[in-house]
Amino acid sequence: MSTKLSNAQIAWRAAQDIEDGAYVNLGIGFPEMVAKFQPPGKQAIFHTENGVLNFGEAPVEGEEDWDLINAGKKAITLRPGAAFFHHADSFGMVRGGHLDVAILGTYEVAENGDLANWSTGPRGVPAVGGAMDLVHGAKRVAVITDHVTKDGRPKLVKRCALPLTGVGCVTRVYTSLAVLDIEDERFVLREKLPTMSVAELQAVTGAELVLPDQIGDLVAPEL
Amino acid sequence: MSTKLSNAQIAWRAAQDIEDGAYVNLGIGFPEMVAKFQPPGKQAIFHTENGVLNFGEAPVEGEEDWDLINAGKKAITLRPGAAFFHHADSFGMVRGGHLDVAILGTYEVAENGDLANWSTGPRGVPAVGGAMDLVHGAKRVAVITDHVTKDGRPKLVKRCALPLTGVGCVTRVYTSLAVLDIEDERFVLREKLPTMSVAELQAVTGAELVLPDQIGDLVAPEL
Amino acid sequence: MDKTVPDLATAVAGIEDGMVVMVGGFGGSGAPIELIHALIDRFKATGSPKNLTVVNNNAGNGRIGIAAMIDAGMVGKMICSFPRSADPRAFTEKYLAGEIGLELVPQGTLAERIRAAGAGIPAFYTPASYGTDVAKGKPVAEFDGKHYVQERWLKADVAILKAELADTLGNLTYRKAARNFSPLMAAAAAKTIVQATKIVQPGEIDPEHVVTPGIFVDAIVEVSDPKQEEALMRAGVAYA
Amino acid sequence: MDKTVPDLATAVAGIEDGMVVMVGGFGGSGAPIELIHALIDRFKATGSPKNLTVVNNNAGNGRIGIAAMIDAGMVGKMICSFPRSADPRAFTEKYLAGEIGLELVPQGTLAERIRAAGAGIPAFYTPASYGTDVAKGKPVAEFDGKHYVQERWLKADVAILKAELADTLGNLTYRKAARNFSPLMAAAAAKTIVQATKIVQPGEIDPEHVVTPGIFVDAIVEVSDPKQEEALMRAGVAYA
Repeated sequence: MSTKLSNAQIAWRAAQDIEDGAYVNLGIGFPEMVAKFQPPGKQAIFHTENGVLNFGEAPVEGEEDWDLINAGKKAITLRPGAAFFHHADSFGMVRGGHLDVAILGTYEVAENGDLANWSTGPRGVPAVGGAMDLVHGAKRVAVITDHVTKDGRPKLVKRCALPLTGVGCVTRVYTSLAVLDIEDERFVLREKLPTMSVAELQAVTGAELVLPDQIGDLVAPEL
Repeated sequence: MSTKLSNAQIAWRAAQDIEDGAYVNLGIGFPEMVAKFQPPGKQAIFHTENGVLNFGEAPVEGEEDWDLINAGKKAITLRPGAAFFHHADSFGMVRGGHLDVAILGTYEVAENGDLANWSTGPRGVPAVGGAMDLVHGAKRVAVITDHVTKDGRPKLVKRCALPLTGVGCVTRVYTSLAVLDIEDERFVLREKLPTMSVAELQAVTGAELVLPDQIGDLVAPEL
Repeated sequence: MDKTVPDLATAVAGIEDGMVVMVGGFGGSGAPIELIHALIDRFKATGSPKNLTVVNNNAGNGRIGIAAMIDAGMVGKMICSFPRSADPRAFTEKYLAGEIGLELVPQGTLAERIRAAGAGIPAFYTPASYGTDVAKGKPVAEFDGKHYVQERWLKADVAILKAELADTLGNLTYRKAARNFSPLMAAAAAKTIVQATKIVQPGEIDPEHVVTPGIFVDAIVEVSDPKQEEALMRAGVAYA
Repeated sequence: MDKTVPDLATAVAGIEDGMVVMVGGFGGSGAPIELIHALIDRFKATGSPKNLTVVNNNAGNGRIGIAAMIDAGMVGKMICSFPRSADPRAFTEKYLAGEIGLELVPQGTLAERIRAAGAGIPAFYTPASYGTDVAKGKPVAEFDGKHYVQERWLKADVAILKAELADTLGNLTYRKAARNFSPLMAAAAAKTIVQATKIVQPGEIDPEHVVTPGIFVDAIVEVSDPKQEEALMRAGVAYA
């Protein structure tokens, strides 16, 4: 067994918590992988900010219709029972609390639920897209992320150092090492890799872990 | 010639000022008559608050479809090129300034453009409907009205005594005796019945008339 | 995820005492008569739901629909723009007797408040009602030299609506001007219950023609030959 | 009242220096390429319109469409949510050189500000961006214990849009996800100019299926085989 989950395995784990019939928005990039790992018999309905509900997989290469894309500007297909709508209606769905789950990537997430996933600082061209809306309104805002940065620094922190996307918005975090809920402005450990001790996990986490009586094993299939 | 215009003649006079292709909302009741008197070659497009654009005349009795009604809950028909939309979009058209003309009835209209057409006071069941929205946003808000009440009191006044529908919103008034613009919070006389002197008109008007160099004759066909 | 329910009684089973209930329709156009009457049946059988706050443009007509709810004594308050109709007796009697509450809202403001609730906009500014009695006590603000009234979103616990087509995922179309407030209410209510003239399979409504996407809909019941309120009223029908 | 105009040059003739121009589309989906290129042609021939403020979700891609407008030097400022794309060179170069302005707006706020302009709502509150750098300097307020940012409507002098069908009165449909911002922009602009793949007679679009009612549209030009921006970009096309 690996010492950490791959991105695909993190996405798989997040997918297991999505209920049948849930309305789900997956952030651009890594979170889009979640769609591939829905458990059998559970069929989520996917929303994309640019005005499509109930889209399916990418079309075969060469079969793209570039008027039918997702928020990441990738070509998509429709499932039966899809709907088109304009951008104000689409973000009404987001802000209005109609989505059951939004799953986003992140640079940092803080124990108070603050999220920083849109800007790594003042250099370059700033671009926010739909992130600042998506963090509000979904009944559950989950983050999927490696537990630490490429150079080993914690991504789960006491307070975000990078520019915020939203304040107190994240409710659950799926990482390469653990699953945590954010409750009362603290990280509550729900699952961890069975090969790792709590002390080891705490050492790579930038805020104190709350330890409930029961902590599950984080186990994902080889993918 | 009669000593005053009939309601039909007032409506006819108001209709003469509607441009070809204008988007027009006609208030419930008396203003609905305006639609009948469009000049040849000028075709307005009528809007009703409950979500229809480009409706036509009432259907033949017995042919009504009661899902196809106007704001006064009368059965209507569609013209080619009609559209349905929901109430928020419909009032977006109103408030957003997309209508060229709204023509409303009134209890009182004041020289400062204030309109009172929704309530005759605190007794009974109050009901406002779309009036408080319709007075805002149309490029031109016109009132059609008898010049005086049934018991002879002026309906054109210095300040409204009845509860207001909107503040400073009326731009033109068509009455049974005259046509007036409201400019700089004054009634400017544009046309009057040729049989009536300015002094006679002033005597039945509750605010001072501004008299430009040219005052036209208010003449309507027998209807 | 099939949202259809077997019958009207099941559809309205979750509506509880004291709830805010949005009812689709403008006059008789779009009024979900069968859902309303199923709710009256439940009240008559069980005494519940009572003390409802009902949101609708009007306040009932004749002796059917919302008027019959009022007559039955289920309604504590109306939120509407125009509590008059051809035959407004039901509301008028109770209102003048002080037995029913009224929040009067200009029609465009009513529509926009409901729309705001569905879209997660807690407050907005409108020119409508500025300077009038209806705006008394509301915050005002000036933008670009013009005055506006601040209005709040209007949410509901439940919406009961009439659609033309529904697929089993809850995507809806409406019939002509019966659309009116219903797409707004579908989004503004915590639970949206729809009677549809025909329920079809996903894919049978063109995605370009969906008016209310299924995300806003919780329960659908087929009423294949729905009654039209205005037609009932003109025929002198009383539901009692 | 036929709103059709004979050609693209006529359609864009009224766009003047310094105007705020909304451009439909989200990435390449819905981008009115032929109208944009007609505007570039006019600028190259006459030096006008210049110093435009362009409103779009993005800030151009490759060497076509809005990117080609930026390269041509017609754009003084972008108002957008995501000024990045597969190939954002045109904007990036000018932005880093301080030669073009940027107002960065969260995507849902951008949509709602445009919608508010069309609907006569001068300001509204949204949770988006509260507590972030993007909200700095904006009024905030608390409603029901939660914090919100006040945002203003966003109007334009002109909108240039791509539709699928248009009738001669200006009623529009769109194609798939190419709908995106266009119905909002149609209502928010003082003048709305549309390229439609097909122009039909009034009555040929079902009133139930109209997405943008003609009241929001001023001029329509038929472009029967419109180019798709993403396809052009992937083919490496440059408009110069």
